[in-house]
Amino acid sequence: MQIVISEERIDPWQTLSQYPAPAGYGATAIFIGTMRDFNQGDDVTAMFLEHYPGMTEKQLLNIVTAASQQWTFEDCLLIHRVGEVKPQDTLVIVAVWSKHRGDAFDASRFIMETLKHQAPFWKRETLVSGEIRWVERNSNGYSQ
Amino acid sequence: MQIVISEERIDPWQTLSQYPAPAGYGATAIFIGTMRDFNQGDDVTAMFLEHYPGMTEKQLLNIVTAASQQWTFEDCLLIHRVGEVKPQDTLVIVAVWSKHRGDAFDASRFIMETLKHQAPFWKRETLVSGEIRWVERNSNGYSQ
Amino acid sequence: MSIKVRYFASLKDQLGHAEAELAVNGPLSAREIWQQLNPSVSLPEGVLTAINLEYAQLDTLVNAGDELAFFPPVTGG
Amino acid sequence: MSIKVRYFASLKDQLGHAEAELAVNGPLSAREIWQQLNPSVSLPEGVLTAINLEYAQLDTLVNAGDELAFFPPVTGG
Repeated sequence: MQIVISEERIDPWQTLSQYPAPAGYGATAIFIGTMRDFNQGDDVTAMFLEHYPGMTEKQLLNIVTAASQQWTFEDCLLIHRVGEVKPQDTLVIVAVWSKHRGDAFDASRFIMETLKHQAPFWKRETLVSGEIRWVERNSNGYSQ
Repeated sequence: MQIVISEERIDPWQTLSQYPAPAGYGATAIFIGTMRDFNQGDDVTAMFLEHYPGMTEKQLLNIVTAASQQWTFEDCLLIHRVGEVKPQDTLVIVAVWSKHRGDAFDASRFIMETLKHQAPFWKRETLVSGEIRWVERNSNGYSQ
Repeated sequence: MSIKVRYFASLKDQLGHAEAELAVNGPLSAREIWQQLNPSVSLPEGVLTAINLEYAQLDTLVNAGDELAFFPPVTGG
Repeated sequence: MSIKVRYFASLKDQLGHAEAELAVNGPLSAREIWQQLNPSVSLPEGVLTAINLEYAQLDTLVNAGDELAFFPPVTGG
């Protein structure tokens, strides 16, 4: 299991190709969150991802541990970007390797949803107008 | 949208890195099915994936179309391997790009589950003992 | 006029061939076609059928020129 | 003996600083600490709080030596 807070740009495919897959898996479920250049009706040119060093790592570990108590999986990789990001940059990767597909699907989604509501990250957007604003709240990804 | 039946080995990361991502997406949900060397208590050394050419393509298109009527997504890539495969080979890739994560999660899982029960593929395993057997039935990935 | 019939996977192995042709004068159900082609083999439980590449029922009528397929539960993915 | 207090994101911008120290004689609730440090700023609705890197309630008691944080709803991912 690996949990990474990255200040550098993330190439998701290179990262995944270099990650040592565990033995005995048959299913891999991956979620990748990518910065869009549009939010709440406005063009966004850049974003800053603030976080709470120390608490972030602890909460991400809590989340993956909770998932591992609910589902059976062989391995999990969780990477989250922080700092200055640009549209098209990868913000988050969750990858879960399991024997059975139901576990990989359920665990990856649980990790992503719980991260969205518990991990101490905050997005500050720079709009094309020059305005800078904090994103106020994450939506619920189950009910969309 | 791209639907591919592949007789060649699939490198999932290279395939995904080369796929042109659609405009405006913020979420990518990917499922990768990989051949295991173990099934129903037996060591499996090789597998042959038979399919029904023509019907396979038609059914996969039906499935992706049904998903696109239920969820909103920007693009979908669906690749399925056929022919002789070996343990650790990629059997299937489903990737869905959407604006919102709920759509990508739901659509990719629906495509995978429906494929498992509707797409005309059949697995024939070769065991370490030399025995050859047809896999009889797919499990339900929602209830695992 | 005839119907082309195809068998897949374990069904093909069981019957020993992948294809058959049945000359017909009018529409027959998929079940009737199986019985005419394989009189000594009862239709396996859980068998699936497709007409012209789309799923069908065993009672669906098949016409001359159609392609009919019989196969076991699918196991892809 | 003191409690270290940290503010994040819009809360930090609103208060104009990221950290504060509060000297204490005994335990205080997170809410009381906010009120002592920011007497003219009412606690924003929906504010979250953590003690020693774990989520806590506004009524949870904070002890000298603890790290207390206040922040708005999280928006990562």
